[in-house]
Amino acid sequence: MIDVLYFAWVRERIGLPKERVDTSAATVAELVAELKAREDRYAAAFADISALRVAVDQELADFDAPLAGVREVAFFPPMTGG
Amino acid sequence: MIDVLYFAWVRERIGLPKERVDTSAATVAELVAELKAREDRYAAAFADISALRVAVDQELADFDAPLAGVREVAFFPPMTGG
Amino acid sequence: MRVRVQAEPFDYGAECGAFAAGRRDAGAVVTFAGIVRDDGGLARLELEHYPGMTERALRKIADEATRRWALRDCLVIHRYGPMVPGDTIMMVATAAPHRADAFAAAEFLMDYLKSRAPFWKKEFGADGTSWVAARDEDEAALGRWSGA
Amino acid sequence: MRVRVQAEPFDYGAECGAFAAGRRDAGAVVTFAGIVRDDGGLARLELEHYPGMTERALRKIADEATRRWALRDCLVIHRYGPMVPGDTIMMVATAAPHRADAFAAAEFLMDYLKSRAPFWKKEFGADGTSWVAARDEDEAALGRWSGA
Repeated sequence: MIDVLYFAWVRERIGLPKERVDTSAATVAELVAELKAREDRYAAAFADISALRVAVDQELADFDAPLAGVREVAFFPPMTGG
Repeated sequence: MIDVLYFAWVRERIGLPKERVDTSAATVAELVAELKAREDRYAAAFADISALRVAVDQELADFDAPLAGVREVAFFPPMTGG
Repeated sequence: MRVRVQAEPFDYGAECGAFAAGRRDAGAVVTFAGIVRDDGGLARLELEHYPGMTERALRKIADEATRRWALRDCLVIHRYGPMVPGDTIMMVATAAPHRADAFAAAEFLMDYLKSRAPFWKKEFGADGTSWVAARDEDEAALGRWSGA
Repeated sequence: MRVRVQAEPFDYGAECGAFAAGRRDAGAVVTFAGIVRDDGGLARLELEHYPGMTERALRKIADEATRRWALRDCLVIHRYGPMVPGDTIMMVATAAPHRADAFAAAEFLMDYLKSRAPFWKKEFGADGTSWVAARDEDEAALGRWSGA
């Protein structure tokens, strides 16, 4: 089980900020593929991966990052702080 | 007549902050030569021109700057503000 | 080295004064304040963040600045939540013996914080609402630190 | 664009706060404070200046910064007279729509002010008194602005 978090327009498009996902995906990319297959709103949110960033256990990561032992994955658009 | 001002160690070496000088020097360099010829303390203060800066009417200038119409000349070491 | 992430407003002037007060070890203090700018019709801004990761990311950026430059101290404060034009969103402050280090570290903090700390701005204006897009210049700005 | 040359202490925090307060036209404020640093045995400092020329030189530098960058405002305060370690000697502040301009202008102001405004520091320490020598790095720092 992995906590999956969504922020900004990803959160709005999917319609929730957080969910627990029962997955055997080996990488972030595989998790994305599973989520996209679920429903249109997920497919819409993940349509353009290049417009998204991912954090694994609260550290920025690549989409090919492994998920073994990971507790938390977050998806969001490029950051706009400051 | 020109007001000649001295700052920092130039002032200390010459022993006064300001004096009126009756001169017909055409340039700053000629004024320096006149002053150096006066007394040892002037010769000491102006011994190394490369260690000095000059302002003519309160604007930084070169030693070959003309003195025609000038009211005020100041000599001082490189500045250390900030 | 201090990092604060908060919803509450903070007093930029008071923070600058406290940061600089009584330093005898640092000749140079640089501060930056980010202010909500109204370029035409912005009513308010909502700043979303990622609790937990935000603090980690800011601390990591501040640690990196401390490692790269001879800093005596550094401070980052970043707000989240609703804000209106004129509000202070965030600030950084750096203290170093010489000004080159204080300036470079402050710019580094800002460049990284802009593109690597998990904050997202949503604007509410006359034309509706929109998520602020990341600027290419902000991503490009990171490049200048890779050689240091 | 404001320039102040004064013997009296000023409140850096209060100046920062007032400078940034209520801006809706500038998203970025940068400030710099120069503080008397005690690197071993400095008892006090005497800052001499050239009344009249000092204000002209600072105003000229501030005008040049305003000409080069998209500044909404800029402030320079510089003290003269006796100071002790920990005292704030001077400050600059810049406000601009974007941070690159605010940072560049503040660094430009500092670089020029260091080497082109008529101030001289005399240190009084355990080893006697001495005039602070200009640093080659400070003169060299001006070079980076000649292409801009």
